[in-house]
Amino acid sequence: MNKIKTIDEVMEFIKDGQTIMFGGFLAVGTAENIVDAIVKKGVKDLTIICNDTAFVDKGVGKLVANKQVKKVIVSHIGTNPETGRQMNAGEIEVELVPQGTLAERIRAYGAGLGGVLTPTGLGTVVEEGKTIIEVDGKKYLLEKPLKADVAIIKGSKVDKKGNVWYSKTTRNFNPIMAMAADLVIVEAEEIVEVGEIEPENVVTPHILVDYIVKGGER
Amino acid sequence: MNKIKTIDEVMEFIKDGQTIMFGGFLAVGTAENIVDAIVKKGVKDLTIICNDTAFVDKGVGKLVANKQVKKVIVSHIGTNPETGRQMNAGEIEVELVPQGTLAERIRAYGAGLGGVLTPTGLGTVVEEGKTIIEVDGKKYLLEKPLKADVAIIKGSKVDKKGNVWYSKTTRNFNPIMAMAADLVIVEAEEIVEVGEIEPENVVTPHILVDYIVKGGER
Amino acid sequence: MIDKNLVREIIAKRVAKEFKDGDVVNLGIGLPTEVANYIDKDVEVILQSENGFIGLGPAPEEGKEDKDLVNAGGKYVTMMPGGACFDSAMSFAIIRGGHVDATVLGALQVDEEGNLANWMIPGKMVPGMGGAMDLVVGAKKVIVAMEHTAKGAPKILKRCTLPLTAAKEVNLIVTEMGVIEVTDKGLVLKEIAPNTTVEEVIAATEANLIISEDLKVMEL
Amino acid sequence: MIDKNLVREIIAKRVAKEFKDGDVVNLGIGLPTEVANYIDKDVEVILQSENGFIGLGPAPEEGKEDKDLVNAGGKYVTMMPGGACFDSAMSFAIIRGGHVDATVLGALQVDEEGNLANWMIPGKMVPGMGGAMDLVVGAKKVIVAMEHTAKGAPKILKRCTLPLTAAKEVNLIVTEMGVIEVTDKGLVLKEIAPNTTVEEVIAATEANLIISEDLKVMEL
Repeated sequence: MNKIKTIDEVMEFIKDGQTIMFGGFLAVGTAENIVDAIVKKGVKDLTIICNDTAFVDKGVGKLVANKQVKKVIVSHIGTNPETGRQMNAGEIEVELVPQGTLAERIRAYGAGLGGVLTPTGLGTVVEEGKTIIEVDGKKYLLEKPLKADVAIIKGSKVDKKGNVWYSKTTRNFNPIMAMAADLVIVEAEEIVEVGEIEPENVVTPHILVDYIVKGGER
Repeated sequence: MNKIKTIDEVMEFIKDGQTIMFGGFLAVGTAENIVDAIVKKGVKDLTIICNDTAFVDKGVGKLVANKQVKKVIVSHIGTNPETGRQMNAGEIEVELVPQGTLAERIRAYGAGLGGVLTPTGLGTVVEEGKTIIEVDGKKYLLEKPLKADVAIIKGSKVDKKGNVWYSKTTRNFNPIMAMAADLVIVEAEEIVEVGEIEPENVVTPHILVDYIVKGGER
Repeated sequence: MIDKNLVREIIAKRVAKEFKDGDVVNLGIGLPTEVANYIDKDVEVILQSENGFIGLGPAPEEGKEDKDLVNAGGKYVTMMPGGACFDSAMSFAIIRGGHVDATVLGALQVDEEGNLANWMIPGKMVPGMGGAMDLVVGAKKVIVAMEHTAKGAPKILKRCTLPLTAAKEVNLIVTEMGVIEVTDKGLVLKEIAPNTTVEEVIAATEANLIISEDLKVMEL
Repeated sequence: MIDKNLVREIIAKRVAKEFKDGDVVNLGIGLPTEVANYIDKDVEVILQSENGFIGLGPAPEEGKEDKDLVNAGGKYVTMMPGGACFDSAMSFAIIRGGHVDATVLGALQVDEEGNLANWMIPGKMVPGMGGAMDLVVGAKKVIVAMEHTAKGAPKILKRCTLPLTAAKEVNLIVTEMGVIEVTDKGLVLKEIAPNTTVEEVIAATEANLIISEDLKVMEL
């Protein structure tokens, strides 16, 4: 099974109206080359799940700026004024989720769990419309799993089978997103031979990855 | 802060009646030298949380055989006939938990979550006495977090700050248990200098480890 | 009566044909483990071991055992190139999250609803469920691989009488007598072993069997 | 009126004294980040960065930036020896699970119950809560580090009027005027800045202040 594709080849899987997860924290650890290809392809009405909407000219912020996004599910939009502008103009829907809750909701789907019971957000607007569950006298919010049609991951080293290793703070949401989507595409900064990443040091096992694209450094 | 202690020094933290988590899967990844020291110390009425009760002469099975255990919370006791004998004789309490649920319950405590919603065990004896929660039309068991007074971890390489790296299948429950106890003691097969484990390859970050004991290979 | 070893070989061989290239499979202890010996060489199946890795390989040569590398039965094994290790939470996230294509397990009893009992006999054998409950709930396809009867008594029942491992999760039952699919309408006999008659299968089965209109002979 | 930079320095210096050797601390963006500059050299504090590592070090020299190593504000940073990286789920497991000894954050408003508002002003500023809600709920000790007033208006209120970040989680408020502890009985003024009077602090605070019988002068 050869998982290595060109960016053009994987673009066939990206379609109007999809929900797409993107790894990255303020664009660090985001697959920039794939983002650029999606901008070029011009698909519309995307729902984007990411930590944040990054910057107007960086990371998933480019998709927002190019008006390809109908909804974002993120913990922060403050660094991309275009998200705020579109939100105030009623052009984009913004679901703000506490960062730790966002991570657990994604993990919950990937792990086959029915949801997460978290104390985060209790007594705040985050609890609006949600079920509160009491466990041994303590209250928790029930937060539901999050899934996507496609997860777009950025790996620092990816072996030819699809095992992924992430450099420093590029890891962030990438590993959990690789478990929570129907299709997982990884952009590899470097593609290495099988065996170059020690089994113990693999962070995302290859069985979670469908396609590998060579990205290169940016 | 020097975390390195002798086995005798850490024995002062092990007391009658404690709940202790032990990493290990059929004793692979169990801190055998610390188990031996606990057998020697002879503390009683322990509650042991582990994947299984291993063997009569290996892993936490030695504590069962030595009658130091009043309760085990495990997924399997089949390899240690002494656990079954004591259970049938009413000498030990056995709480059987599906392995994935056991892992998530431990993780939930360590992650500050109120519990886990899992489909595992629905329609079986496992659901007895538990709350069933429906999320978007699907049913899940609410399984509660598990914590311990002490977690006893086995690391293959541990640096002098307490960062831990696990060889192959020795990892199992060790990393999640390191997050779910008031006190965490790691038995190091090898103690290495700070920096020898790459930051990306650390599995258990040093902030979770209280004490390091040199174990040696067995 | 055919030889026990041959029975096991028939079952393992037939189960091995269920997999396609790239499938991630978890094989239970015992007979299911033997399935690995019969997988077609052109088909790369990645074996998941719930104690914490993918890329489970065959037993090592004597003297080459690695004390840190065992399967979920505690036996020394090897790791295939490209294998990857993880902790128990991740291992069962992979299992429960539907990232395992198939699990193969033995059974004490299976029934018409696809209920499975394979983890305890009250008052007699209480080893614990280990990872079985999660595997049966989480794997995309649950294949029961077992002898059709136990000491002559049927194991494929109308309703399981032993405590369940999971409710309504079994998809396929492979025995030395045939291949039975669990459907909404009940159990469908899809394949039958060579030199076996439908009547013999029915006689050895307590559950109602729907005989497939397209009944085939088991390919081995 | 004292200089803005001096105000920030006073606050950061005082907060830095809260930590003991081995503490794991998460510092918010802005003023809280400056606390790191004043931690006693004999005290090793391990900084957690919620984007995924422990061992946050100072900014790199110009030209030595590593594109893969940033803090939660997206700024280039360094990693101390013995640092460790993890994913966002683990990062917030560490935070929510109580493995962080203290978090230091700025505030728009704090109140008598220890409620904190620091993430939005409806109709004006909606950047998102980022990791703040988890940090405030999860850290063992929540320290608000902020200027005592905003353009002369009190920020320490009877009740927060802005949307909360978390309810009843704040433990300590450090401003340029003093140190206030949140207790079951209300806000207790424990320390007061040199050259400041209790009356001045009360005048700049909307909330009721209980004056500690053991009121001390802020050590800087």
